[in-house]
Amino acid sequence: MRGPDFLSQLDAALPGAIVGRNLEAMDPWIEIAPERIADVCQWLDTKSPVRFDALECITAIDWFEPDAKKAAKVSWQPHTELVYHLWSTAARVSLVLKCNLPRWKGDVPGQLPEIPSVCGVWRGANWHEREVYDLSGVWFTGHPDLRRILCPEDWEGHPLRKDYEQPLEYHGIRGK
Amino acid sequence: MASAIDDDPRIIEFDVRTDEMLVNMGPQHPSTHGVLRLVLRTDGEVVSEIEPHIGYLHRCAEKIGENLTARQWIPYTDRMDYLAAMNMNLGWALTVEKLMKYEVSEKARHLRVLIAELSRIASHLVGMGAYGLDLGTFSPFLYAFREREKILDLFEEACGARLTYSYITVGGLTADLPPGWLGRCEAFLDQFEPIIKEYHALLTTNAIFVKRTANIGVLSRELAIEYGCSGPVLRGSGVDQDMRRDGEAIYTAMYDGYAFEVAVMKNGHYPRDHEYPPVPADAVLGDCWHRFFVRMLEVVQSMDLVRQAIDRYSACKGTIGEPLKLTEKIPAGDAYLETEAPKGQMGFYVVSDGTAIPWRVRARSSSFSNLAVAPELCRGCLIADVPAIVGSLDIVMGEIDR
Amino acid sequence: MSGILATFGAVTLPLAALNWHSFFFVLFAAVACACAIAVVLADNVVRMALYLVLSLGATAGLFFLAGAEFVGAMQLMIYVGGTLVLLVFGVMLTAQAPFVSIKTTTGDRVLAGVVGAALLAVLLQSAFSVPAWRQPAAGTVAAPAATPVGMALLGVRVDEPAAGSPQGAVRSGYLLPFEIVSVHLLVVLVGAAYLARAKKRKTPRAIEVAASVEPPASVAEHAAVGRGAGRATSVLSGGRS
Amino acid sequence: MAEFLINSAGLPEWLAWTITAVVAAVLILNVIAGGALVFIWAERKIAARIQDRLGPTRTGGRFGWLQSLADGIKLLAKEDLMPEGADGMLFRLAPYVSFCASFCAFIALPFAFDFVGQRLNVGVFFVVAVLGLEVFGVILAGYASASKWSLFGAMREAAQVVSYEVPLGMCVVVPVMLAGSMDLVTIAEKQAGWFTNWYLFHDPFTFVIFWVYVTCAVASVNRAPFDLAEAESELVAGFHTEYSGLRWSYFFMAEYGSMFLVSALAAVLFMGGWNGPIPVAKLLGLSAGTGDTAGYFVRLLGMANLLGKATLGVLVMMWVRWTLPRLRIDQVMTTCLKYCTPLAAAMFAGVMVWQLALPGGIVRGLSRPAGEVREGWLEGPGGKAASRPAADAAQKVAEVAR
Repeated sequence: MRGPDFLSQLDAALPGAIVGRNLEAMDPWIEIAPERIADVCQWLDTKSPVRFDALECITAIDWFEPDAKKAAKVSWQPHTELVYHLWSTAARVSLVLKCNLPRWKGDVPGQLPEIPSVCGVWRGANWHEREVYDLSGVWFTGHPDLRRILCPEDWEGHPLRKDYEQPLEYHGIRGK
Repeated sequence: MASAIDDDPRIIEFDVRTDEMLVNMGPQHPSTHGVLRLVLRTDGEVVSEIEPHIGYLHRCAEKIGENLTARQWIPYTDRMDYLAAMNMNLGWALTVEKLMKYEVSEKARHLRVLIAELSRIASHLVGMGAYGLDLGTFSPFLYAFREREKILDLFEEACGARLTYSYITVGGLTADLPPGWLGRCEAFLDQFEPIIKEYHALLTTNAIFVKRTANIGVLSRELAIEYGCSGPVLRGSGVDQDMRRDGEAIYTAMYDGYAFEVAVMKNGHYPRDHEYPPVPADAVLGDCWHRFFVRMLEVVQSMDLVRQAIDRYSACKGTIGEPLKLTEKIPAGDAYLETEAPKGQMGFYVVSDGTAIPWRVRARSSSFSNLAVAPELCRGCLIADVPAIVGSLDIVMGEIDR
Repeated sequence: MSGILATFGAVTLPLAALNWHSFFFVLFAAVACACAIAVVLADNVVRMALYLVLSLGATAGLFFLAGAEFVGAMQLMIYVGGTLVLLVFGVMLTAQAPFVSIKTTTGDRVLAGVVGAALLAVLLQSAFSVPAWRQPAAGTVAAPAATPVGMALLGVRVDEPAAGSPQGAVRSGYLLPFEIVSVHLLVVLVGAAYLARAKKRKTPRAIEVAASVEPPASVAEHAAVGRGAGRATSVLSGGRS
Repeated sequence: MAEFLINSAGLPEWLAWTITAVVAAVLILNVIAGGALVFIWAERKIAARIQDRLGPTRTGGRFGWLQSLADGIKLLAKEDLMPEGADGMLFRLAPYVSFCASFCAFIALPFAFDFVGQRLNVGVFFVVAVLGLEVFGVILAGYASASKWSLFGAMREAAQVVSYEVPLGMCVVVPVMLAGSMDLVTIAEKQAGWFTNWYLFHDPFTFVIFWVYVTCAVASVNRAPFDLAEAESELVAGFHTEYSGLRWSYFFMAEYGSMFLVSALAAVLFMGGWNGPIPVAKLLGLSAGTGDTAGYFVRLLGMANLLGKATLGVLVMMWVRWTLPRLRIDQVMTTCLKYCTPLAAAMFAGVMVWQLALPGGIVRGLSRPAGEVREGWLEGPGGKAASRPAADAAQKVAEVAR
C-alpha cells in the first residue's frame, strides 16, 4: 500500500480533495484543497488503510518578498502555505500535506485567511494551530479556543509574517 | 462523551457545595521546570482542571533563522533544549545535510553517536534529579548533578563549552576529540555503572516514591499518540517507537550496526539486557512511574551505545572532515527530519529558496506536545500530584517556547 | 513566659507583702475577663476565635494556680484544642470572603448589654452571699494528685471515706456517670459522621475520563497493512528503496 | 533556691521568688535557643554529608561553627515584610503563639531527677495538650498572610496535626500505664537500672508502639516525609511563605524546639530518660541524694544522658528528612487513620494483657515488677519520706491497691 495506489484510494474516497502532488521531492507531498483538509485528515486518521494517528507538526510559510526588487525575480505569487506532517505509529511511515491559502482573506489586509481546524481529528492539533494562528496569522475555523499561545494575549501583528514590523514599545518597554 | 458520564444515574454526585478556587502555580514556582504558569481550578485539595500558560521564554528563534545561514543558526538550537544541546545541534545539522544530500565521514558519524548518547545520559540525569525534587527528596538531585558534572567536563574538553556547545554542526563537527579523551570517557562509564543501582535504590524502588508515582497521571496509548507525545512519555505508555530505529534513513544510518533494545514494555516486560528492579505491583502502564523508569533504562542503554561508539570511532581511520563553509548555499526545496532527542522526537523543518539563508526554519518541539497532554492527565488529581505529573513529562521551557 | 511576667510584676507593683499567688490570680482573671469582652466586641471572626482561645487559656492558668493540674491540662486540651478545631473547620472552611466580619448594629449591642448586665448582677449577688467564699481560704490548698481523680472515675473514691460507714469502706465512685457520658459521646460521634458523609462517586472521575476514550481498531491489525517497504520513508515514495 | 535567697541573702520574699522564676525561665529558654543553634548547624552538616558535599566550612573555623550565628544575624538584619492584604495583628502574633506553645511544653520536661521546670503530676498530659497548641500559630499565620498558598499550607498542617494527636495520645498512654502515673519523673525513675528496664524493651508491644510513636511524633512536628505544610515543591513554602527575617526565625525556633521536645519525650517515656543503658551512677555507688555534690554530679550525668538521647532523636529526624520523598496529604491521612491509630490501639491492648500475664517484664529479677505501688509521691526514690503533705491519703490507696 505505497505511493500511487495509496493516492488512488485517497482520491477514490475523497474526489477532488487532492489538487497537486510532487512525489519526487526530498519529502514527497500532496496538496489538498484548503476547505477539504478536515475531511482528508479525518479519512487518514480513521478510514485510510494506513492509519495516520499522530500529527507531528503544522507549519505556516509566508511566501511574500517584502522589497520590490527581489519580488520581481520571484516565480511564485505571494501566498501563505500550510504544511501538515503526519506520522503513522503502526506503519511507521510519514505523510506531508500542503495547503495554499491567500495571504489575507479576499486580499483585504487585516483579514486572516481561514482554514478548517483539524482539532476534531487529533486533539494534539489544538496547541499547534494556536501557535500558527499566533505567529503566522491563520484563522482555524472550528477550533475550541483560538487564542495566542506564545505571544502575550494583547500582542498585535503576527511575527513570522515577512512584512511584520517590530512594535516601537509594548506596555512602556522600548521595542526597537 | 463527558456529558454521558454526568447524567449517568449510577453516579450520584451529591456533595456539600464547595466553590472552586483558581490558584496560580508559577511562573516563578520552584517545581515548574523553568517559566511555566499553571492555572489550577481546585476544589479544596482536588484539582478539577489545569491550564498551562506558556510563552514566557519565547525568543522567536524561527524569525531569527530567516536572517542567518544554516550554520549560523546552530547556537539557537543549543538554547532550545539547553539540557541536551548536543541532540538539538545534531537534529538541525542532519536536517540541512538531508536537504543538501551531504554525507559526513564515517568517523564523524560514530563521533556524533557517541556525543549524542552521552548528552542523553546527562539530560536524563537532570530529569531524574529534578523529578526527585518535585516529590520532595533533595539528595538524588545532587547525586545526579555530581555525575552530570563529569559528563560536562568531558564535553568541555571536546568543545570548550559546558551547556551550549554548538559542537555538532552542518557537515560534521567543529573539532575532533583531544587525545586521552576516550580513556577518560571509558573511566567515567565504568565508575558510573554501579551508581545506577544507587539511583534505583534511592528512587525507583523507594516505597514512598512508588506511592507518589504509581497509578498517577495514567496516559493511555491512544491519548499519547493522539497528542503527538514522543520519547519516554510515549514509550512509558507502551508504544514501541524510537526514531533511532524507526526514523528517516539518514538518521537511522548513524545507528547502523549498533546493538540496542528500545526501552519499552513489550508483552509484559522491559528489555532484560541488564538486570533492573521489578515493576511495582500497583504501577499501571502509562503512569508517572513507568515514564521515569523508561528514562532510567535509557541511561543504561545509552551507556552501551557510547561504549560501542568508542570502539567504532577508534577503529575508523582518517579524520572527521571539515564542516561546511559558514555561508554554504542550500539547494532549493524543503526537508523535515525528526531525531530522537532525550525529551522526545525533535523535528526540524527547513525551506530553502536556493540562497545560503533559508526561507523558513521550523522547530517541532517534543516537550510542546508532551505538555499539551498534561491537562488531560491532571483532571481530578490532587494538588500534590500536579508537580509529580508535570515533572514526569520532563519538559524544558526553552524548547517549548523557542 | 512566667519568668517574663514575674519581672514585669516586680517592677510595677511594689506592694509591701506582695503575694505572688494573688498577683497571678488577678492577672489571669483580668486576662480572662478582658478577652471574654473582646470576643463579644470583635467583628473579625478569626480575631474572635483568638480572643476566645486566650480567655480559655487564662482560665486554664487559674486552674493551675489553684493546684488542680489535671483540670488545668484538661482545660487546655479540650477547650483550647477544641476552639482550634472549631476555628479551622468551622470558620475558615465555610468563610466566604477572606476576612469574614460580622457587623452588629448598635440596637443589638444595647440589648445584649442590658441582658449581660442583668445576668452579671445576679451572679455577683449570689456569689457574695455565700459566707464561705468571703474570706480567703486558710493556707495554700494541698495539691491533689491525679490518681485519686483517676481512681474515682474507676469507682473507688479514695479521697474521702463515706460518712458513717466503717473505716476502709469507700463510697462508689463516678463509674456509672463516666460510662453514661462515654456512651453518649459515642452516639454523638456516630451521628456526626453520618450527617457529614457525602455520597461519594462510585468510580473516581479521573479513571472514568480515561476509560471513556474508546480504543480504536487494534494497532497491530492495521500495522500489517502498512508494513511494506523497508526503512521508514514517506508513504508516497512508492516502493523506492 | 528561693529558700536560699530568702534566709541567707535576706531578700524580700517576692523578689526571691521572682529571681527563681526568671532563672528557671531563662535556663529553659537557653536550652531551646542553644538547641536550635546547634541543630541548624547540624542539619546543614548532615544534609551535606548525605548529599556527598561539605556543608558550611568557612564561617568560624574549619567546621563552620558560626554558621548558625551568621544565619541569626542575617535573619535579624532582614526586613520584616508584611503583605499589604494581611491582617496586621494576627500576622505579627502568629510566630509568637507558635513559639510560646513549643516553649512552654518544656516546663514539664524533666532533664534529670529534679532538674525540671515544674514537676507537674500530669506532666505527659500537659505536654501533649500544649503540643496541640503550636498548630494554632500556624493556622493564624496561614490565614493572616492572605495568600492562597499559605492558606493551603495552614489547612494541611491543621488537618495533619489535629489528626495525628489521636495516635500520639494513644502511644503516650502506654508508658503512663506501665509506670502507673503521668508524672514524667516517675516514669523515668521506673526505668532506672540496665537498659532491660527500659519500657522500649519491656515487651514486644511497647517496642512496636515506640516506632508508632516515632512516626506520629515526626508527623505532628511536621518533619519530612510528612512536611506537607511547607512542601516547597507544591505550596512554595506553605504557611510561612510571606514571613521573612526575625518572624520567620521564630517559626523555625518553634519547629526545632518541638523536634527536640518530641525526641526528649521519647527518651523519657521509652528510653529511661536520664537512666543510661548502663547505670553508671549506681555502679559507682553514688545515689541521687539531695544536697551533696555527688548527687549534683549524678544529676548532671543524667542530664547529659537525656540530652544525648534527644539529640540522637533529632539527628535521626534530619537523616530521614534528607533521604525520603514527601508523602501526599491523603497518604499522610491514611497512614494516620488506617495504620497508626489501629496499630496503637492494638498494641495498647497487647500491653494491657501482657501486664496481667507477666507483671515483672521479660527479664525477671533485673527489673522491679511494674505491678508494685506506682504513685511517685507515695514512696520517694531511695525510700525518702514522701514530700507531699497528703501522706495519709497515700496509705489509703496502698491498702486498696493490694
